[in-house]
Amino acid sequence: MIDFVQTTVDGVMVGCSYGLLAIGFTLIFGVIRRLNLSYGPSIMVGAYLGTFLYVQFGAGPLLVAVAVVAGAAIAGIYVERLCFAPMKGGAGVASMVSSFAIWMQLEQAMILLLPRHTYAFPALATGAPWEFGPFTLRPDQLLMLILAIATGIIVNTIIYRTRFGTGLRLVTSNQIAAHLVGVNVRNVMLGAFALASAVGGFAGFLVLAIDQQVTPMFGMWATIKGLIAMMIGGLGSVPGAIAGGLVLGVIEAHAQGLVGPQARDLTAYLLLFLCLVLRPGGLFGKAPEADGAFSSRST
Amino acid sequence: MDDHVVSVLSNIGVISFVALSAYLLLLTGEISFGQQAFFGIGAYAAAIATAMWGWPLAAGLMLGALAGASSALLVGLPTLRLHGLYFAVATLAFAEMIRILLELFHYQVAVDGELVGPNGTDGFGGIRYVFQNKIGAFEYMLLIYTLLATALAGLWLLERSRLGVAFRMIGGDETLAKTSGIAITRHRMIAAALAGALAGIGGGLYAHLTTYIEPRIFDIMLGVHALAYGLIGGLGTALGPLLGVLIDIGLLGSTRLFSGYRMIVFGGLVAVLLIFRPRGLLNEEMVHRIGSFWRRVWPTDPSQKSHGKT
Amino acid sequence: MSAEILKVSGLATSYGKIEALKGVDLRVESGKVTCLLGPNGAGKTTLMMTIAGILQARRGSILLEGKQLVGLSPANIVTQGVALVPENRLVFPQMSVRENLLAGAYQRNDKVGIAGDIERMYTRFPRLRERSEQLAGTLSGGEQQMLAVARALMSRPRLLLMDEPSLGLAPMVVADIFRIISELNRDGTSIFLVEQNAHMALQVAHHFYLMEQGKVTFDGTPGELAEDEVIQRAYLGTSRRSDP
Amino acid sequence: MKKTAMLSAAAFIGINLVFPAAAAQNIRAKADVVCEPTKENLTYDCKIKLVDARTNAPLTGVTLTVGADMPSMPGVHNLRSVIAQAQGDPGNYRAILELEMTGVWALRLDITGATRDRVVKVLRFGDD
Repeated sequence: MIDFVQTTVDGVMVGCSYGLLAIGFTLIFGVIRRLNLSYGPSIMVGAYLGTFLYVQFGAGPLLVAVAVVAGAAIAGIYVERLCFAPMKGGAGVASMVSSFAIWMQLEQAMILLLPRHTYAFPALATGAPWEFGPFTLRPDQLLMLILAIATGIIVNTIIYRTRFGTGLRLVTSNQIAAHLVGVNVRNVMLGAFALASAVGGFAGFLVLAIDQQVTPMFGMWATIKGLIAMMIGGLGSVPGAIAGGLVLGVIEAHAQGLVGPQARDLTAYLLLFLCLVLRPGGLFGKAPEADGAFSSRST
Repeated sequence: MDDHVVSVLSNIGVISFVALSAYLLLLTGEISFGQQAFFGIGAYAAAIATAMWGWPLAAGLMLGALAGASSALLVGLPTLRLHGLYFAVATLAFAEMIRILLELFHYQVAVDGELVGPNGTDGFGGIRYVFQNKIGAFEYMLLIYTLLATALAGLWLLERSRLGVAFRMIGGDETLAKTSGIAITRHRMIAAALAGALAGIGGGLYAHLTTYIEPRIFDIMLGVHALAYGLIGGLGTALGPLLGVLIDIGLLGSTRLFSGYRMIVFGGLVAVLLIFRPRGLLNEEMVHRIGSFWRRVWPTDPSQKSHGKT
Repeated sequence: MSAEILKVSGLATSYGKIEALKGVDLRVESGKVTCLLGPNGAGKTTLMMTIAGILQARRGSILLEGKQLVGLSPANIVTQGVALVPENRLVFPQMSVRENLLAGAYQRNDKVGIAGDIERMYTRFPRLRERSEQLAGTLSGGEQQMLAVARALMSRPRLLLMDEPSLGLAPMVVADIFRIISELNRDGTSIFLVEQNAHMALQVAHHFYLMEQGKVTFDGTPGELAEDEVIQRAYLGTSRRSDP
Repeated sequence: MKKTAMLSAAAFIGINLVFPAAAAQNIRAKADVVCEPTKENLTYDCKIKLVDARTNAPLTGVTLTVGADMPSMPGVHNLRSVIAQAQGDPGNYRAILELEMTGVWALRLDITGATRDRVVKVLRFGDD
C-alpha cells in the first residue's frame, strides 16, 4: 500500500511534465490538424543550447531554462515556416514527412554542436529528500510539480484570456470560419508553434533537470512521450493532454515498479494501442470525426 | 565491382523492400509508421530458420515473408476501423511493442560450440548462411535485386489488375469506393498482408546481408524513413520509393559528400522539395508525362490499347 | 444608376489547373440586395471565397468602394467591412452561442459596443438568446444558420456576403431567413446573395446575375425575365444549348 | 560472356538457396576487438584478434576489412570499409576508423581470401 502510494506520487510528478509536452503537441495539432514530428527535436534544440551554455560557460539553471525555452520556440518557428506554412491545404503527408526531414536536420545540427553522447544538465534544486512518515519526496521533484502546474496555469491564461488565445481557439475549432471572422490564421499558426514549442521546451527543461543529463535521444523521447500522452488524453484537447500525461506517468511508474524498465515502455505503448483500438478519441475526447485533414487521400 | 559499391547497392536493395511496403499502404490511403515491425519480424524469422534450424535460405525467406504477412494481418484486424493519424499512431505503437518484445526475446542454441540466436538487446549475430554456402557479396546482391525486380513486377501487375484499381480507389475516396461495391475491409487486409510480406522478405534479406540484427535496428527511425522514401521519390509509381532510397542511401549516405553535415543538407533539401512537389519527384503527373513522351517516341499499335476497356 | 459598393471585373480563380472562375464581371449596388443564381459547379461559392480572400484570385480585380481587395488577407478584408456567411453554416461547434458571437467581433475592441451588438442580435434572433450558453454544434440547422448570420453581423459589415443561406433548411426556416435578409437590407446593409432557391431569391433581390461554368451569362432585374425563364436558364443552362 | 557469368552465378545461388552446403566445411571466425580513441576527434584505433572459433588457432593469410554501421540508423552511416593491417602476432590486425558520431556502432569485420566470413561486433564509442 505504502509502495503503491509512493509510486503513484512519483508517477504524478513525471506525469506533469508529460502533460506539458502533450499540451504543446496538442496545440500544434489543433491548428494544423496534422502531426509535427519535429516537435521533440525542436525541444532538443533548446535543450542543447541550454546544455551548451551550461557546459561552456557554467550558466545557472535560470539562464539555462530561458535558453531552452527560447531555443525551442525559435526551432518551432523554423519548422512552421519550412514544413507547414508553405504547404497548401491537404498536403498532410508531405508536411509530416517534411517535419521528419527537419527532425533529422535539427538532430544532426545539435550533434555537431555537442558531439558527445551524454552531457550533464544543471539540477533544479539540491537537497536531501524530505521524509513524511514512510514516504519520501525529492525537493527538485516537488519544485518541478509546482513549476509544471504554474506553466499549466499560464498556458491556460494565454488560451482563454488573450486575443491570441481566442484566435488560437477559433482556428482550432474551424479554420475557415476563423478566417471569416477576421483572425489572421497564418500569424496564429506561427504563434501556436512558438508557444507550443516553448511550453514543450520548459517541460523538457524540467525533465532534464531531474535526470541531470542529456543525450541525442532526447528529441525522439519528447516526441514519443508527448504523442502518447496526447493520444491517450484525446487529440486536440488541452485538459485531455494533462490527463493523458498524468495517466501515462502513473501507469509507467507502476509498470516499472512491478516488472521493470522494459515493461515501462511496453506498457506505455500497449496503453496507447488499446486506447486507439478501443477508444480512438482518447480517454477524454470524442470519437474522431471523419477528418480528412490527416490522410494521404487528400494530398 | 568495388566491395563498397556492392555493399551500398545491397543496402539500397534491401531497404527498398520496406519502402515499397510503406508505399503499398500509401496507395490505399493509409499512412503506416510501423512497417519496420514486419521488416524486423521477417528478419528474425528468416535468421532463426537458417542459422538455428538449418533451413535453406529460400525457405527462410519464405518464412520471413509469411511471418511478416501474418503479423500484418494480426495487427490489421484491430486497427481496421482506424484511419489517418489514428491508424498511423496505432501502427507505431504496435511496432514499438514488437521492438521491446524482441528486446526481451532470448532463444539460443549451440551451433558449432557457439551460442547462436536472439539474445535480447545484445542482438542476434552469426547469421552466416551466405558465408557458409560461399555465396559471394556480388552474388548475394544479384539475389536481392532479382527478388526486388520480382516484387516490382508483381506490383506493376498489381497496379494494372482489378485489385490494384480497387486499392487506388480506396486510397482516393473510401466512401466512393464503397458505393462502387468494393469490399473495403477485405481489400485493406489484402494490402496489409502484401505490405507485411514485402517487408518480411526485405527483413530476411537484411539479416543475411549484415549477419547481425538487433531490436534497435527496427525502431521508428526506419519506419519513418520508409514512409519518407515514397514521398521523396514520388507516389506515382512503385519506382518512386526506390528513387527515394537511392537518393538517400546511395547519393548522400554512401558518398562522403557532406559527411557530418549530410542530414543538415538532406533534411533541408527534402523539406524544400516537398514544398514544390508534395507528392514527390515521380508524382502522378510526372509519370503521365514520361508515359506520353515514351509513347510518342515509341508509338504502339493503337489496337493494343483496347485491353484497358473491360 | 446608384453607387456601387462592390465591383468585380475580369476575376479568374483556379484550383490547381482547373479554372473555376473564367473572368467574372459584376457589381453590387450600395444598399441593395444583389443575387447570384446558377447551377451547381458554376463557381458561385468560389466567387464568394475569392471575394472573402480565402481563395487567391489569379487575375482580375475586386473593388470595395474603389479599394482593391485582391491580395488582402481574409482578416484584412473583414476589417474593410466585408463579412461572409459561408455555405454549410460554418460555426465554431465546440463553443457556445455567445462565444460564437464574440468571435464575430474578433477584430473589434469596443467592449461596450460589442455587448450592445450581442444584445441586438438576441433581439433580432430570439432563439439565440434562449440557446446562449449551448454549444453551437448542438443547434439545429436553422439555428446554426441564424448564428452564422448573427456572427457575420457582429463585425458590423457594410457588405454582407451570403452563400446559400437556405440550403438544407425546412421551408418555414427558409422564409424566416429571407425575412431577416429583407430586414437587414432595410436597415442599410448591402447584401450579395448566392442562392439555389430562385423563387425566394427573386422576391428579395433588386438585381440578379446568372452564372454558368465560371462566367456571368445574364444580368437583370427580377421583373425583366419571367421567373420560370430564370429558373430554366439558371439550372438547366441555355448558353451551350446550340453546341453540337 | 557476361551473360554466362551472370547465369552461372544465378544458378549457383539457386542451388545454394535450396540445398545448403554442410556447415562443417567452413572455418568459423571469431574476433576480439578493442578500440582506443586517438588524438583525432572521432577517430579510433582498433586492435583485432582473429581466431578459428573451433580450434582457437589464429586466422592468418586472410584479408580483413572493417566497416561500421549504426544499428539505430540502418544504412544511414554506411562508412567506407578500411583494410586492416596484420600486426604483431599471427591473427592480430589493426585498423583506424573514422566515425561520424559517438554512440553504439556495429563493426563489420569482413574476412576474405583463404576463407570468407563476416563477424559483427557491437561496440560503444565515446565517453561513456
